[in-house]
Amino acid sequence: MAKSEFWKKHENLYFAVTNGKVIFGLIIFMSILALAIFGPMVAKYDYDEFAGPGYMPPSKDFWFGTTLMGKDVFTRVVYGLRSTFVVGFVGGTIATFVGLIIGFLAGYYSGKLTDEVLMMITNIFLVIPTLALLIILSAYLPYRGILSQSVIIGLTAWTWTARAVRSQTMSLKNQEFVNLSRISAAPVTKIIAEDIAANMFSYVFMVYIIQFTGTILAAVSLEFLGLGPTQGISLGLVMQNAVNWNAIQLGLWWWAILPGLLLTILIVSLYFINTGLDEVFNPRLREM
Amino acid sequence: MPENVLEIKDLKAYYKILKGDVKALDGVTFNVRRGEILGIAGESGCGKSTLASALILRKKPLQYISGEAKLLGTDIMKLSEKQFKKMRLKNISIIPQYALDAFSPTKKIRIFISDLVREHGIRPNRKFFKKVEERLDMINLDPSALDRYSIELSGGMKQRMIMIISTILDPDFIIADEITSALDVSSQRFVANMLVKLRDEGITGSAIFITHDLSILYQIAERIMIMYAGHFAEIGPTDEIVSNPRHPYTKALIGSLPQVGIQYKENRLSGIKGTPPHLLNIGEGCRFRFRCPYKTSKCEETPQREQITDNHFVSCWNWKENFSDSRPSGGEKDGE
Amino acid sequence: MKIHWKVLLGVLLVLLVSTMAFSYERDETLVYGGGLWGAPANWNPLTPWAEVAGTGGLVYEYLFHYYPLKDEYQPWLAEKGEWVTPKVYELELRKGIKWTDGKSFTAEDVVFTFEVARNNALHYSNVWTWITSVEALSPTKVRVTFGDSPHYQEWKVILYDLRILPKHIWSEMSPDEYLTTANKNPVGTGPYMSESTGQDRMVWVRNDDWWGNDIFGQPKPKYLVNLVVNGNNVALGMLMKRELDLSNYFIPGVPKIKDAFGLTTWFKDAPYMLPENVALLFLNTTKGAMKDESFRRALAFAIDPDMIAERVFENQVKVANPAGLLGEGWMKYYDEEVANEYGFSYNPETAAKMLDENGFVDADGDGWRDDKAGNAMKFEIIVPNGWTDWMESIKIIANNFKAIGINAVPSFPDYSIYMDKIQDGTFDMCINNFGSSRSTTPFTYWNWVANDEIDGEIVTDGNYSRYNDAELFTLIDEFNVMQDSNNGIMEKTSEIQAKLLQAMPSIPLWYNGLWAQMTSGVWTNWTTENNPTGYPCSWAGKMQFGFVETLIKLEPAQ
Amino acid sequence: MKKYLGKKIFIYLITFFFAVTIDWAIPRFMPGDPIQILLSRFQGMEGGREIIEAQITASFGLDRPLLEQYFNFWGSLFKGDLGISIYTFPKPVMEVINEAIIFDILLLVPSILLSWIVGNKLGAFSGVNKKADKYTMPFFYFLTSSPYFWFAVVVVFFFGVQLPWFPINSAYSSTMRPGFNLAFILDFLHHWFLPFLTLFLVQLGGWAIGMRNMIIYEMGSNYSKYMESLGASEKLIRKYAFRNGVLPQVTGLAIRLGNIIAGALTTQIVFSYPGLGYILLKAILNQDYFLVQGTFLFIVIFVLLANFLVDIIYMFIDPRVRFSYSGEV
Repeated sequence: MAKSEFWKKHENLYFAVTNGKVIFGLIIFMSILALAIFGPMVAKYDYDEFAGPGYMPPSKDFWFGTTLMGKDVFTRVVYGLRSTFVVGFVGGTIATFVGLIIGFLAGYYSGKLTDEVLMMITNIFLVIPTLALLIILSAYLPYRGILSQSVIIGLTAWTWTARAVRSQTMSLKNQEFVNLSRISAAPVTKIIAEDIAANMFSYVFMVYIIQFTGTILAAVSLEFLGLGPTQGISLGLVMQNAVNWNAIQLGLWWWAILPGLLLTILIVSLYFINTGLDEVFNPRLREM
Repeated sequence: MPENVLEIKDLKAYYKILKGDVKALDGVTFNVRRGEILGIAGESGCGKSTLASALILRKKPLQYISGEAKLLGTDIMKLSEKQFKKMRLKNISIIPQYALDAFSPTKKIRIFISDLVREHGIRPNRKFFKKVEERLDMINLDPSALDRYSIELSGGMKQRMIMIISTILDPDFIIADEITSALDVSSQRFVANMLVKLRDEGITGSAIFITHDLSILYQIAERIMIMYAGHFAEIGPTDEIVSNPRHPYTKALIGSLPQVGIQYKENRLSGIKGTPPHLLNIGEGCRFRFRCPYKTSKCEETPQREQITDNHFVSCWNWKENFSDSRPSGGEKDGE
Repeated sequence: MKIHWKVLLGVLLVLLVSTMAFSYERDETLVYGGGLWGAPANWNPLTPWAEVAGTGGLVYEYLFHYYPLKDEYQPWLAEKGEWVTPKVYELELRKGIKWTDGKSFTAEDVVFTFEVARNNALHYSNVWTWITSVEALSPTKVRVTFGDSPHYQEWKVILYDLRILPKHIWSEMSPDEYLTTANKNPVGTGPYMSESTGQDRMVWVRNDDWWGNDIFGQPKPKYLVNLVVNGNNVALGMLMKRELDLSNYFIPGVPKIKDAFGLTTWFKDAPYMLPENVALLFLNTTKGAMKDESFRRALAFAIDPDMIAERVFENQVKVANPAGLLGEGWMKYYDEEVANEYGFSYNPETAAKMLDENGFVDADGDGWRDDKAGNAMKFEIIVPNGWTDWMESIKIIANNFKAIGINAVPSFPDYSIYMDKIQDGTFDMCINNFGSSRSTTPFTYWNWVANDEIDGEIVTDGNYSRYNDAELFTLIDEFNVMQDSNNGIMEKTSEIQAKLLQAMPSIPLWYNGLWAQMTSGVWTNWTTENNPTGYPCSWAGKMQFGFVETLIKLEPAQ
Repeated sequence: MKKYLGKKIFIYLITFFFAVTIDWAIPRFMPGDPIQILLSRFQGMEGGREIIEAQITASFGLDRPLLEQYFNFWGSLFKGDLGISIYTFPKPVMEVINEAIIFDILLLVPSILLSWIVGNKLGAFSGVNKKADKYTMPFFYFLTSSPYFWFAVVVVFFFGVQLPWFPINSAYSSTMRPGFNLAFILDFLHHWFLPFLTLFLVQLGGWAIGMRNMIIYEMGSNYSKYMESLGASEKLIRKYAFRNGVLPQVTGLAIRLGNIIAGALTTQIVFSYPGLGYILLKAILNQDYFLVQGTFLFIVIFVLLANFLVDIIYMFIDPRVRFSYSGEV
């Protein structure tokens, strides 16, 4: 690995956009995002309206088929995707933010009391089984909206980020750049600055992606348990309905399986972006 | 003239990255004689560590381009990894600069050594470890260190342990790559002398001692080779290089040494302004010309390797004009 | 590490074999579900709301069984019972009945069962407000003496709903245990005994020297396995594989696949199921426009129950009649004229008209009707979260209301919160059916939808509408103290129906079915419309309607 | 080393205290009245109800002052008395949980261990084998991305309904008597397999990916370079890399335990498999204070113990912890 420009941000971006995994992931992610944004516009029906006869397999009128009662699965899914994205963004942001603050502080004051206390808190939250906690919290909330859901999840999901960011912050002090500088012959200070900046930025970005997926997964689980938003529609709810209304036994695979498949693909795409970026920001993986 | 253990001819190895070639080792020629310690010096990025990697372990993106490197007569650049593996540790070995994390943290040293030599078909029995312990004793490390994890050893202990392990099979040729840079002055001295001792005991054959710190080389190297920005600059007997350098860069290096044995911060060269050029896709011409006070138009061409005495070579167009007659070292100390 | 691979392989191997593992005794076991909602834990006949289904009926028996389809009483522990005078009811008990611990069953047990409620607060303690004494005239004769106004209607219920206790056991207990004991090994007179329990099942074993064997015949299944089936989807899966002989769950899709998988239902075609109770939309008459009779009636016209029956229930339910009455026991009092005069049917135009006439118009032009004073109206219809069929139903209802400009939103709080809201009266509208189960007398229904226990902080005994009409309450009480022979009774019941329809505190929507799907893999000769051998209902407290009879008539499949 | 353990234990104790307090507080400061729920199931005769309420309330101690309730809670906690379940009245919570927990353990422990072992193996393999990696990685990502319950649905759909090979509900056949006879054990395994498979596969993906990255990282580390320079075979280097790559995976085990349990919960629901998960949900929907608290507490304790176990194991496999104490390794 080579010379000083290498570490400049535009260089990383250059690698990012040339990285197959990132491209692949982005394309899928974008198209699903588009589905969430424009889907409801193109959907012919309302998500709760009886669009047609029940038990209809996918067709040109009902792209994802219809439910047992004749609701349009496609419409339900795209509306559900919307709330999924909202939860992901809001919850993910909160979790990342909290995690960063605590992580940075702890890392910066590593070894000092602040660090000890913060890590103590973090570790406590780390071992408490989050979803069990979430279930209890949600279960006792009389009315749950998408936002309250996102917030609760966000506020319980930050722990590992805090830990990771902390150790990252500490390790960045003695980074590889020392050896690199040997052959790249650029002022070390400059390298440090760019190196750490670039690294931290990329790191935060990747953390965000993971938090995003984590939040989504937690949310659908809650929704599937019937502890999701009490109003509106969500992917987890669509799947819960499918299970409750015997979609599996009645062979309505388009209702039981498609929504989850879409969700899974969404998350896979995010993972791809993440690994791609990891390779970009972490040369060791790239050369592999 | 004594036979050579290693003969390098016009060796080129580049880092191939997306944007092109980083010509970190660009046509270097020299020999290492049996039993000698050859010091290789230069600033960071001069290609000396690249030389080490090129000889022992070429990992992507570092790639062999051309030239030859005959170790005991066989050109190791042409060998397959499989064939070369046989020579490792027996014929060629390395004491790496990253001694501090050269050990797997989860294996006891003894296990590590056993696994290693077993790979070379040697049974790590009591007899074998007796030998190991003798050598540890020689560098006054307590044999109990064998039954420890690396994290239980201090930096200096690790460094010494590495030296023993790397030379455990009495290699004919060993590369000591910046082995002192991580240490404090006293242990630097010790480690350096260790290397000599190993040689004198006949445990190792010849060695190249790579460092950015000339002062060490005074004491242990028979000959010194200076490199600059991937190019060969000058090679010759230690005293000649010190007392009568022919290459302006060598001159600067020597000149920047107020006193023998003072530890040097890397990358500081009080002698001359500026930093070495970036090696990415660098073109023809003497690479020192950008900083060279004696630069002439001729320097736009890459200088040839010229013989001064039968074992003193330099590659500079103007060496005759500049320093034909020897001067006391440190002459232009304040050439700032 | 290799060892782990071995383990994995081992497991897989065993599993392959295990796919051939067979279930023993299947052919003499009846597997059913629908009446058990959690790990079986309580066999206490004094806490019928918490008892494991079968505690009453299989273990503890009743004086009579009641056959809702014929509206007949079947003498059970009692051989006969009759009013000797309008104030005295005499029970002749069967001879030779033994408790499963060998002691014989006598009049003393019956007397004790009543007496225990006299000195302790039990759910039927209030009988003592209108009974004066219960005495044993002989080991097989019990006389019940009533006060001035016997609650004849309620008494009819007690006859088939009171679980008779063994005196020799319960009299030993300390009274504070009556409500808290789990009564782990219940001793009754019934055809089955507790055999074993699991997280998700209750297993009953046949009591082979049951007194009824010679009178009614012996129940065929040696074992009854009552499963906690977690959700109708599981039930359906099990039915498809014939792992379940009888399912008492509401199962979407049954009409679609019943023939393909050979499922038996009471009726071969729609509505497939017998009506069991009526689902009503309760309107909180203490709130805003819903105080207004005409408004409530208008809503009744706005709802399209056929849509619900068809879409949500795939016609597994029938739309209710305006009076909400069902079953022979009630229908004999159903007054056609009253229904025609004050009844209602889906008709948005009428509904809109009624609203216009009564001044519920869109005053501010926001597209929603406002109340008479011109204030905006917004209602919330609630059902428990997860009760999917009801959730869908109120979505439809909300749309129906929307169609006539009434702003109502469906909402699905968790069960507990739903209960809180309907009990403390903070709800607007809700669907409920907890007290509308078919019985021998419409009194139970009317006394549930309209009773005077609405002054307390919370309302728990029905009348969630908090509809306050002393006149109506009196009528119902008067009906309670009438004998069926009383010739004024028709008049009385018609009045009650008329009042309810005019006031419309709650709107009868559809008859929730007695969900029952049966498979013939192991047992045949199920009770159905054409072969009414019993009543296919395993729900708690309803087995005296003919569940045991059903078991007796079962035939092992060949 | 002592310090390491000491600190851990301290944290766990605090966590426990913390959890117990939350556990006690949440249900009490949220809406809902269990007595009403309990009674609402009861469609009995006219009147009589109020008296019963009073009695039950008294016997449950909900009418006492909060603080007293809190201390009673701790007190009875150490007596192992978690109160009476309302939802399965009048069964003691302890009993309900004891009956359920075995199913969780039989499902969780094997799936966690096996997926961890197999996952690491596979991950290490695709970490060093670039060709295989191209195909295996997306697969691993797919596994780890799928929500447990969705994966369960898929499994049920294909292996329970389309190909009715496996039962899709409960832990053993309705006609089986629990007992140590082959028939029962086989029947149990038959029911156990699909839920196990679901948990196993979904977890597998995560472990595999983790190990893949670790291996790549370790293979690039200096000690690998050094060994290679001295002529160690790739095999040996891999062995060393794996040994070191496993360490973070072990800590990962502790960290992800909570999620795995949650996954097991939803999976149990799809398969309507008995266990804590299912109880917790039912208890919550029925606002069964004591059962909710008990279950949550058990999950926490389970996680804490597991974490502690992992810490101890870790201490033995990572000398760095033993000789130089450092918080995050």
